[in-house]
Formats: sequence, structure tokens, C-alpha cells
Amino acid sequence: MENQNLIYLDNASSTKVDDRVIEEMLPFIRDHYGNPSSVHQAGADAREGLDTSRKRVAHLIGSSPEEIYFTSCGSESNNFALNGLAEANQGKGKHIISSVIEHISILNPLKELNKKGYETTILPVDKEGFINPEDVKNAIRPDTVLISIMHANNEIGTIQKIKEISQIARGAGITFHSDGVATAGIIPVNVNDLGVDAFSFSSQQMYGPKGAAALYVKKGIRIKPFILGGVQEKGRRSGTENVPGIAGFGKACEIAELEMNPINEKLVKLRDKLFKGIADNIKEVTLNGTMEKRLPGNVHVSFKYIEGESIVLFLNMQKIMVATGSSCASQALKVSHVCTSIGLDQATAQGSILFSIGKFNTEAEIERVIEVLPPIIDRLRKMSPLYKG
Amino acid sequence: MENQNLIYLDNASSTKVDDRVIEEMLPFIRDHYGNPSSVHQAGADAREGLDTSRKRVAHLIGSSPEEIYFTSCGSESNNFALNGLAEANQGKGKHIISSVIEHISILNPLKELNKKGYETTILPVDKEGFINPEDVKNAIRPDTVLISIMHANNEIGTIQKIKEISQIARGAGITFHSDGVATAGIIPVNVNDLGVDAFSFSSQQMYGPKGAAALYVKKGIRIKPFILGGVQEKGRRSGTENVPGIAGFGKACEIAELEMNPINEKLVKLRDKLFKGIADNIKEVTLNGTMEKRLPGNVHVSFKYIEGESIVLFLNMQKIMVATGSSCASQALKVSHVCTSIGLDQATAQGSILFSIGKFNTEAEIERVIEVLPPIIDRLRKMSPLYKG
Amino acid sequence: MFQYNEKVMDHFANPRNVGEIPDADGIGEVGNPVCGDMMTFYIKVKDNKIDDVKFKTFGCGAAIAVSSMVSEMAKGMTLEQALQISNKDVADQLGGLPENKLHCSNLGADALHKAIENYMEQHKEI
Amino acid sequence: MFQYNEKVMDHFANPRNVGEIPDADGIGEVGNPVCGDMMTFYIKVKDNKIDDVKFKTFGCGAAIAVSSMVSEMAKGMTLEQALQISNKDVADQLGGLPENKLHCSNLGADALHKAIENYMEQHKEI
Ligand SMILES: Cc1ncc(COP(=O)(O)O)c(C=O)c1O
Ligand SMILES: Cc1ncc(COP(=O)(O)O)c(C=O)c1O
Repeated sequence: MENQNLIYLDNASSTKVDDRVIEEMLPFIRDHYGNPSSVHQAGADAREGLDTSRKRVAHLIGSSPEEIYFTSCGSESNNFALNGLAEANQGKGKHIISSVIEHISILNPLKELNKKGYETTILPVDKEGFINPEDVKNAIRPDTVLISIMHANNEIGTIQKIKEISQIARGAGITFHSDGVATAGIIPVNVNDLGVDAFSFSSQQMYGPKGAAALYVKKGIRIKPFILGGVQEKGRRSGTENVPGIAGFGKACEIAELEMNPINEKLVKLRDKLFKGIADNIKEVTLNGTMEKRLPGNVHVSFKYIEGESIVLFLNMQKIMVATGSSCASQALKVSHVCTSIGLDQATAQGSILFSIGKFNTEAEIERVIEVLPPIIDRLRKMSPLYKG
Repeated sequence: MENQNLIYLDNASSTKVDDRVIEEMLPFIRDHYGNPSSVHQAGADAREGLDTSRKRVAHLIGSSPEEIYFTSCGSESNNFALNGLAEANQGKGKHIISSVIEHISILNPLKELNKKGYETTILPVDKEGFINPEDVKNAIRPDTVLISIMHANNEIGTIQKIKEISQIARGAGITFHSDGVATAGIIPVNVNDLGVDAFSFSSQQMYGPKGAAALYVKKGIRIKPFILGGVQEKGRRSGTENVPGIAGFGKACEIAELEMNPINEKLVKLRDKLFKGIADNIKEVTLNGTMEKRLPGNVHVSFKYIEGESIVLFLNMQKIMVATGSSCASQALKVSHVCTSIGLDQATAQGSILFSIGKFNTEAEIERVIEVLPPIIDRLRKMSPLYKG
Repeated sequence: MFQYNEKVMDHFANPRNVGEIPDADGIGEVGNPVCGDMMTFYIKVKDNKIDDVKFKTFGCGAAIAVSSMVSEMAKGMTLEQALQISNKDVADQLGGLPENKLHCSNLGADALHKAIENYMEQHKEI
Repeated sequence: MFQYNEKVMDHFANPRNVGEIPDADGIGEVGNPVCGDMMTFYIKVKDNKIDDVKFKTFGCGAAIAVSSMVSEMAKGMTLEQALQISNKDVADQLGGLPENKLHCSNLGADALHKAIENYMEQHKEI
């Protein structure tokens, strides 16, 4: 497909890789092909790519490089964190606290931990998608070993009150993990400010390449290794490192740190413009999430009476790429658990669309969406047996 | 470092990426940045990269595409295989058979399984590095659930009698896994011929990029998922796929399949020339492994009285890149378990060097090594307290 | 590889026979918002044949394309013939549907059959 | 980043004082092939000072560089001074060694001390 004029508004799923990131990667694909574990210069050249990246990645979140473990994707970081932290601390107990709104790469490992004898308390969220820190406090038991609450939700964009929750965790001496895949590189993250003991984040959501992600583990926090073998990543995540991917990830972190503020000013403007454009031109639209503590590029809406995949397909015909939480569009054939967790009824949840705006989007693109969208919604509603309007 | 005139003879650790592979990857880095799970065209474009690759990867080993699970590295494939196959079949029993010569990404997970109540029988090898199929037969118990024997050893290059071993496994109804990281894309592999139920292999050992690998799991064989989350890789290995890496892996497989035979003719010539050049010019050298069933580019030798890292460093000063099994050169500070498993004494094992020749190496390069090496060995020996000659 | 083929996309983008028949002889409804697909079929019957058919569908690309295809197939058929149409026939006529759409979204024939049954119940000749 | 700095590489590539002293006044040996590093130090003593020092080393880059550096540091020192040299001093003089080399390979001072002790034992003035 020609990428010309493509309006990519699915930045929460994956971002276009920044050209500067690609430049950083290419020498590690072409020339520095040595194994970072090798003693010779070719190994050293590859190792240098890792070292540089580790510093940049650490700097983005205010950690030290030694606290960064590279992984292959956000899901791996989350699996690593949950299994590794739970099992390393199981002497203390087997109770874990998390929330309904977590990514499936948290929820599914928790189910597996259930089978292994762990008990889990899955906290609800309010209709804006917030976990109540009081609920966390009340869920704590003497045998609670781990709390995992995501930093921001990738669908509805709600940014949780992580500082309040981490204080509660720290007060109770419980290890606290947060899934930051939706936030690192997008909004400011400082692991010390946030008070997290472990933090998952990923490259491909911040204009870096796929295939690289990280888990921050605070010095002194015990974690069981995830992949066993050689001593890569201090033996906690063995296997030859994806050097080009990691180098790109590092560059993406560096760029994100430097350019985040002006980008977010722009994103918030585009977001609000799109919000308004939709609300002004289309009836019976729900704006999901919250306005105050929301990811800058996130426009998550539900169009009543119609189903999301067909909206995505019609927009796709106009070269506009967006995501939906509808069951038909999910490979698992389930409607987004995030949509239902904030209280949307099934039909409304099926009609949810996420426009996730990224730094490469322009005002003209947003205007085009506002122009193209209403007739599509109208057409689908006229086709719907639920629409009586 | 300038790569001009660099003589890279560490192809067992990592290979230079073929230019055609890089060409295949670039569109997936630059243009097709969508998430393969997305419904829109950008997602479809990325998905197509995965589909094409899966077909090519499967074709290389004679499997069907549905039997291929993409992972991030050989170690992950091995961890996935051992944990996944053992746990999915533990109803049958908790005994696993493997060998002393396996890669640490097999041996370490086995130790971890030991802690979880599995018993392991770790078979010895003879001085050429062969596992005796009879030993496998004798080790089988009623509660044996899994046998894992590597296809070829990455250090000494010995190719195991996998067909004989798989027949024994099949005869006893036991799932059989083989680590083929050192063989797939290098020598012919057909999983049906070999009779394996699961097979690990990786991109970076066959002129493909780092960050992509695979586990073949025969249809009907049960395996527990490794990373839980979304339904990528049928839910057995969740997480956004490293699309560019996987696309490159596929291309590397395609190229390997087409060009393997002439490459190996060349490699065997270069290998034998290097063997001879070393043996003719340097005294007290042991040639490790076996001559008959040996990886085509593998020259593994031990120089008595001296230590490997210092050989590597002196060769590195001549821009010649090789590997050693010495403890100082390993991040784990242990001498290669492969060297000791074939009966080398500690001092000799410390002086082991692997020259792994690849398709980009030339005869002139081999000649240069033969010229440069003897004075280095001589010099180090003169420095050694063990050398009395 | 895009998940839907061209024929499916054509029926999705330009669905035939969308709408309601206010004085329908039979109405059939299948699905619900939980599974993500709902279809309502309306038929007019004349001389034991489907004289007109219209539908309304809430659902994904496959559901809309299936509805459109069924309506096209059914028009002019005798009721008996129309009752023979299976969901699989519809998928075949569309040149195939993605694996994961075969069950939830491929309900067009069922909706049509319900409409026919609805008609028959009202016109039971004893 | 190459694992060794330039100074280490210089001492590794051009080690000072390699060799044996056939009529050494003291000989010290440390390490063994299992850990991968072995060093033998030979000293000549004159007026309570280290008049000459030579070594032979089986080992990695760090081990060879450390041996070379110790030999250079020790030459001309009184025995008491030489006994003060610590492995850490040697690493410092080399501008640092990789973390994982600090323990196994950084044994030069130990070998020197053993050679001095060996000399002292033979020359105990009662
Ligand atoms: C035989 C064998 N198995 C497994 C591995 C592990 O592969 P990776 O380093 O990609 O994790 C290697 C790596 O060299 C290997 O040679
Ligand atoms: C909040 C969050 N966590 C985890 C993940 C999983 O990341 P990956 O797909 O890279 O495995 C995602 C992916 O979108 C996410 O949004």
C-alpha cells in the first residue's frame, strides 16, 4: 500500500519509527553484527550499542543503567515482572493485587499464577477508569506480596494515581510494579517520583522499533530470572540481545526525553480539536475516560448503535487508521475488557473507537477525520437495527 | 572501528546480516510500522510480513507454517520448549533426559525444573562429543516425559545422531526436542526426517538479524504458553511481534535453503585448509570434535600451555575475530562445559579457540590466519609458566 | 494480507438491500450486541417466492457482507430453496471468510430462515 | 566499549619483564589452570631492594597486564614497600580493570608477595 496520505491514528498500537532512530539502528544491522558477549572488537562494538542504549533508556525514567533489563516486548516485561517478583518473594505470601483495567499481558499471567496457588484481588475502576487508592489500601492482606497497577491505560488513556498507590504499597512494605507501556516516552516518568519498584515499558509505543522493551527493577528488589541461560542482563534475561532494536530503543528514549514537552502541547491541541469536532458533528457519542489526567494523544469515543470494526474498515477506505475495542476486531473475539470495566454496556462498548494521535500527525489530518467521520457513522447507523433515530 | 579488512571468524556467535535480508527488513522498519494485530491496512501490511516469513521459515525445516512459533532468541525458544513441553505433559511424569553438551539455555532451565520437582538424567558424551543413542534408551523410565538433545554442538561442531535418538523417543512415546540453533540454515534440516517433536532455531546464526528466532512444535504436541497476554502466535507467545526482525529471519531462511549446498562445499574447503594450516605450523594442538559429522565451518582447537582470551586478544589486534571457551572470556567465568565434557583437562580447555567460518569468509582470509597465528601462539607460550618447550 | 477478500469488501462497502420493509410478511432477528453482531431480515413473499428482502445489521465487516450476500442470493428463490441456503454457502459465495469470522458473524442464513419461519407461522394453512 | 582500557592493552601487548630468572632469590606462584590464571614471579634482591623481577603468566589479558604492571611497580622498591603493593593498587595503576576481572586475574601482587616471602624464608636472619 502507498503510504502517501495515509492518516495513521493508531499510535497506541504501534508508532512510526523516527528517522533518527532508524539511523541509529542501521550500523548495528549492517556493520556491528558481532555478538555483544564476544571478547573481540566486533563484540565490543555491539556491546557499546547496548551500553549507550541502557544509559539513555535509564535516563528517560530516572533510573540507573544497572536497573534496566532489556526484553523483547511489553508483554514479556509484564510476564517477567509478575512471575519474577511473585516467585522471588513468595516466602512472604501469595496474594497479589491488581486491577480490572490492566493489559491482558498482566491479567493472563495473573490467572496463571492463580493456578499456581496465588490469590489475586482484582480491583474495579470508576467510570473514568480510575483505581481508587483507598481500594488498594483495603485490599492489602498480611500475605500480599505484590501490587501491580498500570501507569496509564492504553485504551481510554486514564493516568492512574500511581504516587498515592505506591505510597500505600511502600507503607505496607509490598513490592509495587507498574505497567508503563502507555506512558514511558509519552509523558514524563520518573521511577523515583512515582515510587515504583518495577516498571515495564516498550520501544514501539515511543517511535522506536518493535522487538525491544525493558523492565526496570529497583536496586535491591529481588526478581526471579525470566529466560535462563547465559549471563546476559545479569542472567535474569538470557539470550543474545536484539542489538539493533535495543540501540533504536535507546535513541527513541533520548529523543522522547528531549522533545516530549512541545510534542505534548501539540498533541493536546489536536486531541481537543478532534474531541470537539466529533462531539459537534455526531450525536450520541460518549467520550470515555477522563479529561484531567488523560494521555495527550488519546481520543477514545463510543458511537452508539454501531459496531467498531465496520467503522475502522470504512475509515480504512479513506486511509485513516484507527483502533476499536469491538469483539469482532479483537483476535480473541471479546469486546474490550477496558470498555466494560468503566461501565459501558455491551452495545456501546462494541462501538468504541480509539484515535491515538502521535507526533507525526498534523492538524490537516485531524480536520480530514472530522470531515470524513460523520457520514460514515451516519451510514452505519442507518444500517443498524438498533438505531431508531 | 573500521570494518575494512576485518576477518570475522566468529560466525557461531553471530553472523553478518546478508544484504538481501537487510533489504527485506527495511520496509518493515520504515513503512510498515503498523501493529500486525490491527484491523486496518497498516496492520495488514505488517501481518503480511509475518505470514511470508512464517512460510519461509517453515519451508526451511520442512514443517507447516502453523507449526512455527516466533520468539526473540534461541534461548527463549529453548526455555519455551523445556518448560512448555515438560509442564504440558507432567501428568505423564517428571523425568527429563538431556546431555552434558547442551547449550546453557537448556542446562539452566533444566536446573530450574529440578527445583520444581523434575528429575533429570544428563547423559555424557564421548571424546568426539557424541551422545550414545543406547545411553538415551537406557535412561528412559516410565515417568520420562521429555528428551532434549541438541542437533549439533555450537562449539565443537559435532552433529548428533538425532534420527536414531528420535526413533528411540518415538518408540517409547516420549516427546523429543532438539536445539537446532547451530544447524538450521547451516546444514539441511527436515523436522520430519529428524523425527523431532519440537525444534529451536534462530535467525542470527544464519545471516539473519538478531531478535528473531523460532520454536517448531509439531501439530498435536501439547505445549504450555511461554508469554501470556494477547493471542499472538496462537496465544502461546504473546506480545507485539518484532516484524522487521521476523521478516529478515524469513528471508535468511529462504536464502539459506537455496544456497546452502555451494556454501557448504566452500566452507568445508576453508575449514580443512585452516585445520591443516594450524596442524602443520603449530605443535601440541588438539583438534576437538569429530571429522565425519562436523559442522562445515567449524574449526575448534586447543593450544596447550596458553589461555584462550589472550589468543583472542592478540588475534583481535590483527583484526581477526574468533571465540574461546576459556573461563576468563566467559561472562560466567567458567571454562566451557563443552570442552571439559569431551575430556579436555582444565589447562587444555582454557586454551581452546573456535574459528567459525561463514559464507562471507575468503581463502585469503584463511591464509592470513595461518600466517598470523603461529607467532602469536609462540609468543604466549614463551610467556607461560606451563610451557617448558 | 488484508483479512477480507475483495468480494467481501465490495459487499461491505456497497451492501445490497439495506433497509426495512414496513409491511414485511416475515421478520427474522439473530445475534445480540454481546457477540458483536445482530441482523434483522425483512421479507416480502409472493407466490411462495421471496419477492423482496431487506436487512439491517449491527456488526463487523463480515456481518454486513454476509447480510448483503444472503439478501442477494435469496431474492427470487422459493421459500424452500431459501431455507436450503446455509451459512457455509454464503461464505462460499463470498469467496471465503477469515477463520475467526465463520462462527459469530456468519449468521445471515439463520436470520433469513427466521424471517421465513416467521412468515410461515403467520400463514399456516391448516 | 572495549573491555580493557588502553593502558591495560599496552601492558598486555607489550608486557614488561617477561621471563625467568634462573638464579632467582625468590619465586612466587599463584593461581591454577582451573580458574584460568597462573603467575610465577622471580625476584633478585640486592640491599633489601628488588633489583630485578621477571614473570611468566598463563592467563587472560588482565592477568598478563597485571603481571607486567606489578613487575614494573616493584622494581627498585624495598621489600617492605613491595609488600605494601595491593592488587587494588595494581588495578588502579592500570587505570582500572573490568569488574569481573578484579578477583580472578588480579593476582599479580599476591605472586610478588609470595616471591618476597620465599626470599625471606631462605634468608631468615635469626
Ligand atoms: C546451540 C545453541 N543453542 C542456543 C543458543 C542460544 O541462542 P541465543 O543466544 O540467540 O539466545 C545458542 C547461542 O549461541 C546456541 O549456539
Ligand atoms: C499498557 C500496555 N501494556 C502492555 C502491552 C504489551 O506490549 P507488547 O504488545 O509490546 O507486548 C501493551 C501493548 O499495547 C500496552 O498497551
